[in-house]
Amino acid sequence: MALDEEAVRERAVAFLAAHDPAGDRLEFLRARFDAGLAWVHFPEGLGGLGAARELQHVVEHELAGTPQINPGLQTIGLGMAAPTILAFGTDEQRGRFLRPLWTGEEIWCQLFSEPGAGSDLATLGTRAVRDAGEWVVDGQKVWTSGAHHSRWAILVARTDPDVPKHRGLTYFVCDMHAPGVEVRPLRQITGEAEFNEVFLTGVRLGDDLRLGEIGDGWRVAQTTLMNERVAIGGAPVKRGGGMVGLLSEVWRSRPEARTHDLHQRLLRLWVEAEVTRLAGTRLREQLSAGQPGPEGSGMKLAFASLNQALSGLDVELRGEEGLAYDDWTFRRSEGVDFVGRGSGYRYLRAKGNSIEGGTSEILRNIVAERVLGLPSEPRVDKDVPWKDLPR
Amino acid sequence: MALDEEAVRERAVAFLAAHDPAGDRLEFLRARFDAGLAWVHFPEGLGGLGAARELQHVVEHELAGTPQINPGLQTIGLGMAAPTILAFGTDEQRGRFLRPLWTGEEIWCQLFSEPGAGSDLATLGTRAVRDAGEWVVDGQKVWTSGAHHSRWAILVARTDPDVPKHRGLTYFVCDMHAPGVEVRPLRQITGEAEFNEVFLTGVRLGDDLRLGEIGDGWRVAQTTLMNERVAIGGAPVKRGGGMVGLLSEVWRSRPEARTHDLHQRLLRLWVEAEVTRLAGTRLREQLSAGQPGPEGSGMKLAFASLNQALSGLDVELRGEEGLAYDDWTFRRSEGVDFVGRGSGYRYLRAKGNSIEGGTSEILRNIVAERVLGLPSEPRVDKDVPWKDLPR
Amino acid sequence: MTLLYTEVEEELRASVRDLLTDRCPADAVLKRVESEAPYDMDLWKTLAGDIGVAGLLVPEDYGGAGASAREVAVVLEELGRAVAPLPFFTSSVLATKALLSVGEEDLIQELASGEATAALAVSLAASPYRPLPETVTVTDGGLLNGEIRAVAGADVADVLLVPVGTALYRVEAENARIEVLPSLDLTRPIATVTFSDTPASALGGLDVRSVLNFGAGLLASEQLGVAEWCLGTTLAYIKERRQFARPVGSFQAIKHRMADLWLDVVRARAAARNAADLLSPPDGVEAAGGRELAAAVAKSWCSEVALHVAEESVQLHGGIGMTWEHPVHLYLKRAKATEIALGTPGAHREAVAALADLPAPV
Amino acid sequence: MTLLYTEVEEELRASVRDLLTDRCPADAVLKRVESEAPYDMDLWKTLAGDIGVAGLLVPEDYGGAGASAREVAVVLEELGRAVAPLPFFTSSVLATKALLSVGEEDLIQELASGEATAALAVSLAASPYRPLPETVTVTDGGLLNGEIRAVAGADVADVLLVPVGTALYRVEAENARIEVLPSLDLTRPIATVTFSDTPASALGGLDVRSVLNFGAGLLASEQLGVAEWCLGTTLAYIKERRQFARPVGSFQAIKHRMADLWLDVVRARAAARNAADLLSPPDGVEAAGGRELAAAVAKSWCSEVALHVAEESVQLHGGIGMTWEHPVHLYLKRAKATEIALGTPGAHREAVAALADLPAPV
Repeated sequence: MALDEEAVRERAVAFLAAHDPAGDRLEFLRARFDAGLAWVHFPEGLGGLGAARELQHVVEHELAGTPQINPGLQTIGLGMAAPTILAFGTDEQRGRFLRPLWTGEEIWCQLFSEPGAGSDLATLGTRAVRDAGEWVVDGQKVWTSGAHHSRWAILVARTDPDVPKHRGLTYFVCDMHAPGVEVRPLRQITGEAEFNEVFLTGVRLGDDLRLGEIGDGWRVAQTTLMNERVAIGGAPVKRGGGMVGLLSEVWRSRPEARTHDLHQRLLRLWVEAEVTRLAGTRLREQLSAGQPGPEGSGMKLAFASLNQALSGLDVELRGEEGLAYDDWTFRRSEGVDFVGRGSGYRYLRAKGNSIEGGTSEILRNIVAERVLGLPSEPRVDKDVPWKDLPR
Repeated sequence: MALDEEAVRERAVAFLAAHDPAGDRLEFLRARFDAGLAWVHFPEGLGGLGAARELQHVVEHELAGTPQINPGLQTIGLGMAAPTILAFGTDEQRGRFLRPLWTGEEIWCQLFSEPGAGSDLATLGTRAVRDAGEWVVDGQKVWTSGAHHSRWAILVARTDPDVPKHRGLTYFVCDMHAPGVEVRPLRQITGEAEFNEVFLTGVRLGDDLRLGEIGDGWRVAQTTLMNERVAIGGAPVKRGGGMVGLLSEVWRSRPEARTHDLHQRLLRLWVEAEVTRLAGTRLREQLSAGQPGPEGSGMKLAFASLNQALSGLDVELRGEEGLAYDDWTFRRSEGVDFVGRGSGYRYLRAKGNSIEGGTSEILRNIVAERVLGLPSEPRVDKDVPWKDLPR
Repeated sequence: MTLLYTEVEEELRASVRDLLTDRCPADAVLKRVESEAPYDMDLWKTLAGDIGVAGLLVPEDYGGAGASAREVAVVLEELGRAVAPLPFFTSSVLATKALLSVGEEDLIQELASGEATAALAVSLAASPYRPLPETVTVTDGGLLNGEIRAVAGADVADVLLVPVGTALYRVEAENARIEVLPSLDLTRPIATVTFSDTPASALGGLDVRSVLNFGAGLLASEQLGVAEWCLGTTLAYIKERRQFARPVGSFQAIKHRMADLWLDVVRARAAARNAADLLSPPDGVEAAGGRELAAAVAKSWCSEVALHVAEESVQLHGGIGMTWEHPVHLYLKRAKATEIALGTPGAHREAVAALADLPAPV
Repeated sequence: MTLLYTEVEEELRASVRDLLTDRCPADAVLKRVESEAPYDMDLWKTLAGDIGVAGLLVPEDYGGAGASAREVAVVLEELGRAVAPLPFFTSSVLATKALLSVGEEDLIQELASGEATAALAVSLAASPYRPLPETVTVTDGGLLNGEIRAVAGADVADVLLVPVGTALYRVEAENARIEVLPSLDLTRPIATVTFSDTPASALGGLDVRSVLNFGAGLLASEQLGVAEWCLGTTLAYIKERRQFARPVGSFQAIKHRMADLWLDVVRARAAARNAADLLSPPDGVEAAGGRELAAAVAKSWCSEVALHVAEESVQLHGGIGMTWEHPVHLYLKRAKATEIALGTPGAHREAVAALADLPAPV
């Protein structure tokens, strides 16, 4: 029988009694993992207690004020790599990777997208060829955040070009320190480089770095992507908060910039932000005991469209000030800064919200087919060997 | 060499000198047709002079104040049947049909649409089977305006179900007085019946009523439809006139109903109406010497969307009055009355603007493919015999 | 609070839906609206009495169910989904809410049981944010004179509740002149109510604004029901209807529009639920502003969504959607009429400006 | 009048386009905008002098081409299409129009020949419908003090034309402090211009509002050029780019969006042409109102269309559209900046309200 709330709390209290949070941070985190208090819904021995996911908050409550992991830097590891390793990894892989992933000793990145394979991820062309018990990987990946300080990557590569595209893929853990891995910052329209291009040239990976069966990479990747989308659409905000809150503050502070045109548009967006917030709350209520479903795609759609409209209105209402930009310097950044940067940055960066993590077009397809049950379009690529597809 | 402006004017002046416009109306119109002054770009002997189309205005100017035809009642005949008969009719057919068509002695209607074949007109199922030198027609047509007082109809029917759908159609002139033709008014959401359903049961048509070759009906119908769409999008209006003018008048007369929300929406629509008007003017300039092209589809798209938005705003701004409706009586009407009826009628009737004469969805396809050169979608029905198509 | 439906609410929904499916199918509504009796008062007796919806808002002490706005909202969703010609919104919501605030026990009991039906004699187009036009006066002898236009539910009411200034008056409907007009919404016709030296009894003081606000917040749930019917019916149609040898619903442009509509309806449901929840007791401290804001957000959003989905539904049905014979026009007309009812979307957004501190230009 | 392009206009367009294709391709612009010299003044000399665009608005008596706003508009379309970093709009349109109205012959001749470049020292965000902020003062001795922010073209101007009150002053640029800011629009950076006891000569009275109105009406043509480049480039990309083994442009949802964008651009072209036509002489009776209305309609419509098409262009390019390396972001930034420039769409619609007799609520 799974542990109940009280039992989980006891574990946390006992752990805290036995470990000094004022001591070495890393030691504390490793011990917390070993005590099963990293993610309670993971199995025992892998940082969890085999408890219900919702009970994590009990642990967080008891361990508030103790050393914490860095969710920003560890996003890909925690949100995408970990659930995939748990679902498809061997015991050895789970044992090897999950602990340093959670403590943050090893940072992870994602090698999925390619210049030639955007929405149509399954058409990707990075090759992995077997050679003497190892895999030799060649290709180019793109939109990889954190690649330059990552120890490991989750990687999907083509191992069989002679079968239809979804069937010839295999999922790997890629050693980012291996020879032949080259990381180059990719500059965005905001001026900065939040992502990278990663060039893989004759990169050799042991077969023990394969995750799941040969040719089963598409199915493995679905687990990863499903977890990504939930993360994007999911954060709770308070009424009038988030991006609409930023805009509302500007509005309140600049009576001279107000016009009826701007006012009417602001009011519409405020209402839309509010109903979107409520729908997010309702969705979280629905999911609280369940699994991520396709409805989350709708929230991401709404979020992208709202962010774009709000940030566009912000630049416009600032008028003269909106004609300036805070900083075009080409430099690396670790993520999106919607609060600390200027309105122009927000406007430009928000354009990516409808592209990254599934374009709005793909998400509408997903809603139409998986939520509404509408028939798919005629497909021309389902049964054609990958190597014969038109490019 | 074709007649020039001066020569056309001379003909008109000479005709007027020889015929008393105060005499019998029909005699006058017949004589005008015979003088080649009906439609000057038609060939001599068929109501025309073989002159340039633009010279028609010279005739209209000279014959202003004389008995006129009724363009409203004769819309289908003048706009759709006549150009098709001219393009595809035999000499006998042109000689038989064009004169009474133009004078209005014989009214025409159109038997194209079917309940099962809307946008996909080529899939229509009304059958025409050969029997002893005649054709026997069975099927059901819909959205036929003026069927109850029409003498003739243009009809597309399937003559060969064993070939792909576009290839098995034939175009006929249907005798609306023939036994087996039954006309029933079709009530619309406005309450009235502007259109009819027409049931064809064992209707016998002579082969001399066939227009164009057997199996060539789709190509013949394209001529008809191209002329229809130009007519729908094409009327010139003055700045601030038309539907936006009606709404502007209401706005000016009701200061108490004004809000900033309504005002901002009105201004946007006024601007859109104005740029649409200008685009129509520009298109007419482009076409003045040319032929109808696919660009006209864009004007119809814009016209439908504007009419719907304007009439919807009209009902809303009337508030309490918008909750009432002028008349739900089920009765026949001869056409659309955007001026004489109430705002609720306009709102409901405008919904048809994006359906009739090519839905907005089909028009967007046409613009995308024929104007912008975007590739067509994969087709599943091009090479399948009509009888084997899924329904 | 929860934005989900409780088990009790789902049971209530099931009973109402079963009854309406059985007794109020679309073709029956279509026939009825042009008959002498556009309202189905037999069905109303069953729904009000047997299922007990008429007394939902009424405390148990007064013979009601002692339920809350949440349950009322669920019933409204179902009535919207059926465009049912029934006086629930006018009698059991608006009139009952007004009576509850003046505490008119006997009449409340009659309404709760479904024995009598009442209508609040205000224009359906009245806004909660503007003073009512003062078109009715009271003589010294307590007689009413004047007229009120565009009153919904008056033609099937036994009793009219007439706000005059800050007071509420009771008039027996048989003593007033009630003239039904051809109405845009065929399933909830409006009437002009005229008083000429009509006897009336004063019931007490009424803040009619709060009743209208309550009604507007709940009307959002009816609009949600309208939108849901349109979305579901259109989905079913485009899965079935073929053009170019493919289901219309397999065309990507249509699919994307449906996905957007679905997203709008998902948010409408959350907004309507939130309003219903906040309009239910207990009235907390500082809850009034939150209630008004929730109602304004829900009514403005749901009005536009219901209308947009209904319009798209007509369009995606193609020609058949333009025919009288197909019921989708009833929903379009209901959606358009409720856009105007109890404050347009723009009026509610103006209220949002005040409640969310987003001041207008000066 | 005609809304079409005349043969002369098409020839002018061809010369400008040929030159820009050759000397101002997108990758060159991209490199240049972050260099020390964001403006290509060599190219400007060729365009201004050899093709003679700098003198289009200038009468032949003053050494110009004696052309009209129609030809200027054609040049602006092409410059918009290339997001060319050239001072045509700032010097040959705004500054020249201002000088023409004060009749400053020598300087006009210099500008017309391309020997000198000027800038009207007003904020690019200035609206033709509001008084300019009075941030500059004149001493009794004719010296200027104060600052003007967000001035476009100042950094490459030899001469600044400074409106103070109802008068126009001439300042040699070297005597003012001109500080370029990081600008949203990389291809037309803005600067803060500061005067401290700066010598200036008074040129005469100027109705700056009419200059800004003229500029706004013509900026619509530049926006049209931006929109056309974005539409054409996106079309080419989606015909080529494959996803799911089909060109992206064969997906119906994309096709329908492209059709709508095309329709918007078709109307933008008509609106921009109409404004250019009405802003050209002869100024008829009652033409002023018509001119202002045409400018307001064109600027409000074209601003929104250029921005919308640019935004859709980024979206439909997918990831590549988000990279610095692809030039589409230059167009997005130009479109966003010109939305704000010389009156936002909302400001121009407000003017439409007055000119078309559609009064605001009281």
